[in-house]
Amino acid sequence: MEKKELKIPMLEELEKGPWPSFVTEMKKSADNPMAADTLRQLEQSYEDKISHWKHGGLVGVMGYGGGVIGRYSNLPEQFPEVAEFHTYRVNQPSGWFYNSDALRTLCDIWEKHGSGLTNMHGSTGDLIFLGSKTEAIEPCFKDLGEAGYDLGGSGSDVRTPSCCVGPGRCEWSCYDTLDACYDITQEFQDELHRPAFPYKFKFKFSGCPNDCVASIARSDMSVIGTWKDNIRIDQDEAKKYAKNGVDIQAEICDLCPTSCIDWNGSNISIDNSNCVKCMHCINVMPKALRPGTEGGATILVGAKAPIIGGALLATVFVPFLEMEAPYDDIKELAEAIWDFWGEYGKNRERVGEFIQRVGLATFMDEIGLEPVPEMIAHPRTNPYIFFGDDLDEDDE
Amino acid sequence: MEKKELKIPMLEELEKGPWPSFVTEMKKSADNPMAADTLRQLEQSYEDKISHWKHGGLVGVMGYGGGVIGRYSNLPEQFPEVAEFHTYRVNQPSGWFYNSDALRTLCDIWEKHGSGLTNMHGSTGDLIFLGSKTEAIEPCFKDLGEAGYDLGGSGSDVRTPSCCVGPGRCEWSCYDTLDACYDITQEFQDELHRPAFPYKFKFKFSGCPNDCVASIARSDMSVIGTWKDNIRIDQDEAKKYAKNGVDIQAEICDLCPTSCIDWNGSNISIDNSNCVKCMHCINVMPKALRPGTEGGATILVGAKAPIIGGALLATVFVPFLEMEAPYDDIKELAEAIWDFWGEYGKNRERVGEFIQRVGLATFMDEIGLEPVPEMIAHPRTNPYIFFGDDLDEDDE
Amino acid sequence: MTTAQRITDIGPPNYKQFLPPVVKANYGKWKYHEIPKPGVLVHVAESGDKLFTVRAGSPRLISTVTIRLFAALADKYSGGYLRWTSRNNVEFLLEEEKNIEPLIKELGEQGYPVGGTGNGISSIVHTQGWVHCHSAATDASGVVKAIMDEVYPHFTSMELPAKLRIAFACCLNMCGAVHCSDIAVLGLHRKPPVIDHTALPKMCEVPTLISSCPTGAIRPATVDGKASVEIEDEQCMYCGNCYTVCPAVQINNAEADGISIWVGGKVSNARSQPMFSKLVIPFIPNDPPRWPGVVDAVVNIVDVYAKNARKHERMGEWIERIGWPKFFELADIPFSKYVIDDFKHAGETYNRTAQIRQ
Amino acid sequence: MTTAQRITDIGPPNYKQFLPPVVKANYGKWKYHEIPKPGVLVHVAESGDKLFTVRAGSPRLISTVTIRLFAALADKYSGGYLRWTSRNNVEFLLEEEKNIEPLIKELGEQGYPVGGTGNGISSIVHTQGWVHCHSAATDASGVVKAIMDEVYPHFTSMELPAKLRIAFACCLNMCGAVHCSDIAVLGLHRKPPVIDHTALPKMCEVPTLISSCPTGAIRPATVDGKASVEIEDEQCMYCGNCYTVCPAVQINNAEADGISIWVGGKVSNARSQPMFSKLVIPFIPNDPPRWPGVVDAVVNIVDVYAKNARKHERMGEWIERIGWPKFFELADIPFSKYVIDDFKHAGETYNRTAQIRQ
Ligand code: SRM
Ligand code: SRM
Ligand code: SRM
Ligand code: SRM
Ligand code: SF4
Ligand code: SF4
Ligand code: SF4
Ligand code: SF4
Ligand code: SF4
Ligand code: SF4
Ligand code: SF4
Ligand code: SF4
Repeated sequence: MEKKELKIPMLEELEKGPWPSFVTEMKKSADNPMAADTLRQLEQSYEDKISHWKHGGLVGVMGYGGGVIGRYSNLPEQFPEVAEFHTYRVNQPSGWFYNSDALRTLCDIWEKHGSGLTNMHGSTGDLIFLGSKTEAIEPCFKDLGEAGYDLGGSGSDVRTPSCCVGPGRCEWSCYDTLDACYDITQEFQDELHRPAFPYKFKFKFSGCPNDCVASIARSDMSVIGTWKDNIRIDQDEAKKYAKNGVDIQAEICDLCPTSCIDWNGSNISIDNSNCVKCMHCINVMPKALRPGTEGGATILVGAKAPIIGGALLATVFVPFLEMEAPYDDIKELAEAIWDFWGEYGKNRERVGEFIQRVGLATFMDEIGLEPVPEMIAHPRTNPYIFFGDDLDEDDE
Repeated sequence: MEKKELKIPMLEELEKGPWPSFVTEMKKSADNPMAADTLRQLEQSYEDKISHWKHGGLVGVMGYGGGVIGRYSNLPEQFPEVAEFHTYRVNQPSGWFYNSDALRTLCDIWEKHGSGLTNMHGSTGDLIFLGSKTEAIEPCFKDLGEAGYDLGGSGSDVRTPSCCVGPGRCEWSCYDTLDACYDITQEFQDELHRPAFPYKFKFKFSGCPNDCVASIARSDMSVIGTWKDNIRIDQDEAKKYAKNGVDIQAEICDLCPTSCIDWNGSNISIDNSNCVKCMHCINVMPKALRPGTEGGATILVGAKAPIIGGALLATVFVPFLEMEAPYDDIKELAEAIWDFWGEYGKNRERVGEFIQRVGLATFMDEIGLEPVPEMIAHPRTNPYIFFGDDLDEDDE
Repeated sequence: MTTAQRITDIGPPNYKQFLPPVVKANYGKWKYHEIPKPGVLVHVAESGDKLFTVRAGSPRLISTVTIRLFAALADKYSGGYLRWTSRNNVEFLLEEEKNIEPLIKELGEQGYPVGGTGNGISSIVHTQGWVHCHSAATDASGVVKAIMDEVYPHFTSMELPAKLRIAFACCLNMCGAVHCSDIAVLGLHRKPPVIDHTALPKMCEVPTLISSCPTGAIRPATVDGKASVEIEDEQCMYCGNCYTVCPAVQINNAEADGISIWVGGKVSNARSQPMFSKLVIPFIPNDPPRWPGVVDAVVNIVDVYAKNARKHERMGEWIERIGWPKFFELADIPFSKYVIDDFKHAGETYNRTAQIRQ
Repeated sequence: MTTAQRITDIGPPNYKQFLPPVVKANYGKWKYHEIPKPGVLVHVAESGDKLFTVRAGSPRLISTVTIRLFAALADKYSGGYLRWTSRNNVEFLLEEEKNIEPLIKELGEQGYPVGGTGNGISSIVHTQGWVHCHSAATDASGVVKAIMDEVYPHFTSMELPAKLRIAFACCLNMCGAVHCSDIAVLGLHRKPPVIDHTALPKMCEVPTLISSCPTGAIRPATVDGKASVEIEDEQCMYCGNCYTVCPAVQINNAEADGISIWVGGKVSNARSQPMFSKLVIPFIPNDPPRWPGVVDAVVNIVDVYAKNARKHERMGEWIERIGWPKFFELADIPFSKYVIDDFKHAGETYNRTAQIRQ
C-alpha cells in the first residue's frame, strides 16, 4: 500500500516541550493507516476548531449491548481509513496490574485488528483500544476472549468497576479492594454486558477515605474503606517526625476536622469517638499513625457528572459494612437498588437523581434500609413534612 | 352591663408557675367585656384544640390599605363581644423607646376603643392593639393620629421597619440605627400605607453583625452595621481579662472564623485584612476590643419565612455602604428593587424568591448593581452557563 | 369628619423625645458594658457617664393595666424612661445605680422577673396562637408560658455555654425567627384542608387559590355545578397557604394538628454564619393546658446542651462539632424518617462524605 | 462461528496472576511508605520486605509501540511487573532498590519523566477531545499536553502546599473527575444546537429528544410537513444533551466553542469534605495548537496557589480560608457575572452572612 503523506504541522507543534507527546505516540503507530488518518483528521480539526466525528448507529459484538463505542468520520472521503473508527472498552484487571507478557498479548491483538492506538486507561478504568473498523469487531472480540479478556460496559448497564491498588501495595487499605472489585465484576457480568437499566451504573472501590479512585465523585456505588476501632499510634515515631521538622500542632492537630487529636509536645492522643476517619493525620505521619484493625467500608450511592440535573457527590447509605467475600450484603444492596430504580427510574436518570426525585427516606423505605442520621448532613430546615397516611401509626 | 361569669379552669392552670402569665394579664383587663370574651373563647379553644377565629373580609382605615388585621369569631353567638376582633398595628418609635406619659396616652386610647389587651410588641415590631370592633377603627385611628401615632404596615406593602437600640445604648453600633429606621420609615409612608407590591417588604436595622433584630433572617432589606478599619485594641484590658480567667486562646482565637486573631500570652494581634467582622472577640472582651471607627453597613436582601418556596436568609447586595443621613443610597436601592420586583414579581412572591427565580446576576443587572464576589458564597459548580446574546461583547 | 381633616402618614413619633438625658448626652459614644448580675446591664460612655438597664420578663400579651404599672415604675426609678427589647422584654433605663435594687424588688413583687441577659434564655419570641389567629395549629401564649415556667432558672441566671434563643410559631407562616433559633417550637397541621364548596365560589378566586399551592396539589373542579377546586391529598404537605388566601379551605384539624421541635438555628454572625433551625422531633400532639410533651422535649434539649456544649458554643455550633448522629444519641431522640428532607433542595442535605464517626 | 462457541462473560483476568511475588507475600500487610524522591515510593511491609515503585508520566493516548517498550523495561527492571494508576501514570513495581536509578534513566531517555508523587501535580485526568469524540467543544490531548509542558516542574518535584489535581473534559458530560478537581479545564459550547430537519425524523425519536433537555427548551414542531422539533434559544444553556441523544441536533460551533476554568474541587475526605470545583473563568476561546490563553490561566492559578496557600492546604481549602473575593484579587481574575450561579439550586450559592472582609 502506497503511503500517503503525513502533513500535520499544527500537531507537530505539540511534539515540543518536556511532557511526553500524544502526537509522537500517534506517529509511532503511523505505519498503521488508521492511525495515520486519525492524525490527519485531527490536524483538520485543529484547523477547523471542530470535531470531525459523528456518533449514532449501533455497533457491537453479538449478544452484548455495550463495550464498543461506534464512531464515524464526518469527512470519510478525505479520511477513508477512519470512516469507521470504533473503540473497544476492554475490562482491565483489578488495580490495573499487568505483567509484560499480558501487555504484549494485548498489543498483538490490537495491532492485528485496530489502529495500534490505545488509552491506558479510560476514565472509567477500561483499557481503551482506540479505533477499528466495523468488520474487525467480532474477530477482535474473539481473540480477546481467547486471551482471557472481556469487554467492559457502555450504555445503560453496569459500567466497568475499578478500584485502587489497595492491599496490593497500600498500608491503609481497610478491605481488599482488588478482590471486591474482581468478585463484583464477575458477579454482575450479565448486568455489565446487557444494558437493562434506566442509565449507567458505576462501581468504584477505594481502600480508605483518601479515595484514590475518586469514587465519591464518579460512581453510582462508591465503596470507601474505613475502620471502627482506634487509630494505632507509635509514639516514638511521632516524636521522630516532630524532631525531623513536622509541626504536629499546626500541620495535624489544627487541621483535624473535629479537633480530636492532641499533641502535648511528646505524645499524641486521639479522642477516637470523635475521629471521622478523614485520614489526614495518618497521611502526614504514616510511620506513627495507622488506621485501626477492624476494617470495613462506608457505602455511598449516587455520584455523577452534571448531565442533566447537575453533578452529585455520593450519599451515605451504609455507614459501616464488613467487607468479607463473597460480599453478599453489597450485592444484595445493589440489586435492591436496581429493582426499585429499574422499575421507577426515568430513561437517562442516574440513580442519584432518582433518589433526589423520590426522596431519600422513600428510597430507603423501598430498598429496605433503616434511616440513620449518618445518611444526612443535617435534618430538614423546611417544614414541608409529608406525613401521608402513616399519620396514625407514628411514633408520636 | 351585667357581668357574665368567667369560667376558664384550663387557662387558670396557666396562672401557675414563676413566669408571668398572659392569663393573669388578660384577667387584669377582664372588666372589659371584649377581653373577657377573648378569655372565654380561648378556653373554648383549649377544650376543642382548635382556633375559633376566622379571617377574610377587608377592614381598615380610610385611605390606608393596611395596618389593621380583620378577625372574627366563628362562635359569634357564644362570644358576641369578639364577633369582630380586629387588631391595630401601631408603628412603634425607633428602638422601642418610650416614656411613661407616652405609654399612658396610648393606654387611654386603647381602653377607650378596644379590649385593653396589647402585644408589646408584635414580631415585626409594631405595638399591637389586640382586638376592637369594626366601628371603633376610624375613631381609634383619629385619636392615635392626634397623639402623634400612625399605623404600621400589613398586606403587600412596606412593613413597619424596626431597629436595634444602637447608638442609644450600645457601644458597638457602627451607624445610627435609630435615625436610619426613623428616616426611612418617614420616607416611605406612602409605600407603608398603600400596598402596591407583589407581597410584603420588610426593613430591619442592626448596628453590628450581632444582629439583635434578627434582620438577616426576617427582612427583605437587612441593614447590618460593620466597619472598614481595624479593631481597636486595649492591650491592658486584654491582660486583665486573661488574669480574670478568660482563656483567650481557647475562647477567642480558636473560635475566630478565620483564625486571624492571635494571643501570645500578653498581647493580642489581629490580621485585620482577614477579619470578617464577626464580632466574637469583641463580644467576649468588650473592654479590650472595639469595632473600628470607619463605620457603615452591609446591605443584604431577601430574607423570609418558609411560605412558599422555603425560608431564606438575606443575600449580600452591598458589602459596605456609608450610612449618613439622608440615606439616599439605600433609598435608591430600595426603589430600584421595588421597580423591578413590582413589575415582574408574581403575586405573593417575596423579593428573595423573585431573585432566585430570575437569578442574582440578572437581578443585579436590572437594578444597576455591579456584581462583586462578596455577593456569593462561592461561584457556580454547575456548567449550565447561559451566555445568551452577549456572546460577542464578553471579556474573553 | 372629612378625609382632609384626618391626620395620616405622620409615621411613628420621633424616638428622640423618648431618650433619657444620659443617652442624649452620650449618644453613639458608649465605650463598653458589663453585666453585673442577670438582668442588669451597665453601659459606660467615653465621658464616664453610666447608664443602668434593668430588664424584666413579660408575657408580651399584656394589659394596659400592666403598661400603666411599668410607666409608674419608670416614673419612680428611671425618670420615666423605658424601652422594650427585640425579644419583648421591658427595660428600665436608670441613671441612678441605687435605684436598681428597689426596682428589681418591686418588679418581683408584681410578678415580673429580672433576667434574660448574657448566656441564658431570654423571653420566647412568639406569635398569636388561639388568642388571635385563624390558622394556628396550636396555641402560642400557653405553650410559651408552660416552657418558660420550666426553663425559668435560665432566665434569671447566665450559666449556659452561650445564649440560647427559643422561638415559637403557631403555623408554617412562622411569624417570628423560628427558622433561625437555637430551639424552635413550631405548630403544624398534618391533614389536607377540607373544602367548603358552598362558600368557596363566593369568597375566593379560584386561580389565585390554585397558584397558592407550592406543590400544585390544588386543581380546578366543578362541584354541584359550581366552579370550585379539589385537593390531591398525596401532594399536600399541609402548609396552609391555600387557607390563608381562601378561608373556605379549612386546614385546622383538632386531632391532626400539633407541634414540632427544631434546633440549632442562629442569627448572629458571631463565630459561625447564621444558620437555619433543623427538625428533630416531627410531631408532638397538642396537650393543653400545659403541653407536657413539648415542655419535656425542650427541657431535655436545653439540659443536654447545657451539659455537653463548650463555652461560647451556640446549640447549632455544638451540634456541628459533635455531629448529628451524636446529638440524636445524647438527646435520646429517635431518628425519624420525617427528619430527612424531601423538599426542593433536599439533595443538599444528604451526607456526601465518608467522614463518619464509626 | 456460532454464538455457542464464542467466549463471553468471562470478565477481566484475575489480577492475582499479575501481582509481583513481593506483593503476594505481603498482601494486605504493608506497614508504611516513604517517598525518597519524586516519582519513587517505597512501601515497607510488616515482614520488613520492601516494594519500590517508580512512577512515570504518560500521555495516556499511547501506541502499542510504547506499551511494548514499557513491557521490555519491566522485564529488565521489575521482573516484568507493572501497573497503571488511577491518573494514567505507569508504575514499575521493583523488588530491587538498585534498579531504581537505571530504570529512571532509561525512561528519561525514552521521554517518560518520573514524578507525580506527593505534593505536586500528577498527570491530568482527561478525555477524548477531537481525537475521538463527536461532542467535544475542544481538543483534550492537545490542551493537556500544552498545560503539562508548563507545569512540568511540579510533576518532577513535590514542593506545592499539597497535591494539586488537574482534570480536563471536552464537554459538559465531564468524562472524568472534572467536577471535583483542584483545577478543572472544561470545554463548552455557547450556542444553541442547529437542527437538521431532514435527518432528524429518520435518526431520532422526538419524545426522547424533547425529554433530554434539562431546561425544556425543545418543543415539537412540524417543519416542511415532517415531525421535527424547534429550540427556544433563550432557554438553551448549551449542555449538548440533545446532541447526545440525537445526532441531527448539532451543537458544535467553531466560533462559539471554547474552554472554561474551574478551581477548588477535591475528592479525598482528608481534612475537609469532598468539594465541587467552582467556575472562575467562564470562557477562553479555542486557540490551537498550543492554547496559550488556557495555559496562562492555569499556570497563573498554580503560581498564586503555590505562593499563598499553607502547607497541606488543597486549592479549595485555601480559598475557603481566604475567601473568594481575595482569591479573585490575588489571581487577578476579573469577576464575571457568569460565575454567579443561576441553575436549580443557585440560591444555595448566594452569600448569606454579614461575615465579610471589608
Ligand atoms: C472514553 C471515556 C472518556 C475517556 O477518554 O476516558 C468516555 C467517553 C464518552 N462518554 Fe463518558 N467517558 C468516560 C468516562 C466517564 C466518566 C468517568 C468515570 O466513569 O469515572 C464520567 C463521569 C462520571 C459519571 O458517570 O457521571 C462520564 C460521564 C459521561 C456522561 C454524563 C453522565 C451523567 O450522568 O452526567 C455522558 C453522557 C451520556 O451518557 O450520554 C458520557 C458519554 C460519553 C460518550 C459515550 C459520548 C457519546 O455519547 O458517545 C463518550 C464516547 C467518547 C468516545 O469517543 O469514545 N460520559 N464518562 C471514558 C470511558 C472510558 C472507560 O470505559 O474507561
Ligand atoms: C402579629 C404577627 C405575629 C405576632 O404575634 O407578633 C403576625 C401575624 C400574622 N402574620 Fe406574620 N405576623 C407577624 C410577624 C411576622 C414575621 C416576623 C417579622 O416580621 O419579623 C414573619 C416572618 C418574617 C417574614 O416576613 O418572612 C411573618 C411571616 C408571615 C407569613 C409568611 C411570609 C413568607 O413570605 O413566608 C404570613 C403569610 C402571609 O403573608 O399570608 C404571615 C401572615 C400573618 C397573618 C396576617 C395571617 C393572616 O393571613 O391573617 C397573621 C395575623 C395574625 C393575627 O391574628 O393578627 N406572616 N409574620 C406579627 C406582626 C406584628 C407586627 O406588626 O409587629
Ligand atoms: C436589647 C437587645 C437589642 C434591642 O434593641 O432590643 C440586645 C442587646 C444586647 N445584645 Fe443582642 N440584644 C437583643 C437581641 C439579640 C438577638 C435577637 C434575638 O434574640 O431574637 C440576637 C441574635 C440571636 C441569634 O443569634 O439567634 C442577639 C445577639 C447578640 C450577640 C451574639 C450572640 C452569639 O454569640 O451568637 C451578642 C454578643 C454577646 O452577647 O456576647 C449580643 C450582645 C448584646 C449586648 C451585650 C450589646 C451591648 O453591648 O449592649 C446587649 C445586651 C445583651 C444581653 O442581653 O446579654 N447580642 N441579640 C435585644 C435583647 C433581647 C432580649 O430581650 O433578650
Ligand atoms: C497510585 C494511586 C492509587 C491507584 O490505585 O492508582 C495512589 C496512591 C497513593 N495515594 Fe492517592 N493515589 C492515587 C490517586 C489519588 C486520587 C485520585 C485522583 O487524583 O484522581 C486522590 C483523590 C484526589 C483528590 O482529593 O482530589 C488521591 C488522594 C490521596 C490522598 C489525599 C490527599 C489530600 O490531602 O487531599 C493521599 C494522602 C497523601 O498523599 O497525603 C493519598 C496517598 C496515596 C499513597 C501515599 C497511599 C500509599 O500509602 O500508598 C499512594 C502514593 C501517593 C503519591 O503518589 O504521593 N492519595 N490519590 C493513584 C495515583 C495517581 C497518580 O498517578 O497520580
Ligand atoms: S484509597 Fe486509601 S487504600 Fe487505596 S491507595 Fe489510596 S490511600 Fe491507599
Ligand atoms: S483521621 Fe482525621 S479526624 Fe481522625 S484524628 Fe486524624 S485528622 Fe482527626
Ligand atoms: S446589633 Fe450590635 S449594635 Fe445593635 S444592639 Fe446588638 S450588639 Fe448593639
Ligand atoms: S471579629 Fe471575628 S473574625 Fe474578626 S478577629 Fe474577632 S473573632 Fe476574628
Ligand atoms: S404563625 Fe401562623 S398561626 Fe401564628 S400568628 Fe403567624 S400566621 Fe397566625
Ligand atoms: S395546605 Fe399547602 S400543600 Fe396543601 S393544598 Fe393547601 S397550599 Fe397546597
Ligand atoms: S467529555 Fe464530552 S466530548 Fe469529551 S469524551 Fe466525554 S462525552 Fe466526549
Ligand atoms: S443543548 Fe441542552 S439546553 Fe440546549 S436545547 Fe440541547 S438539551 Fe436543551
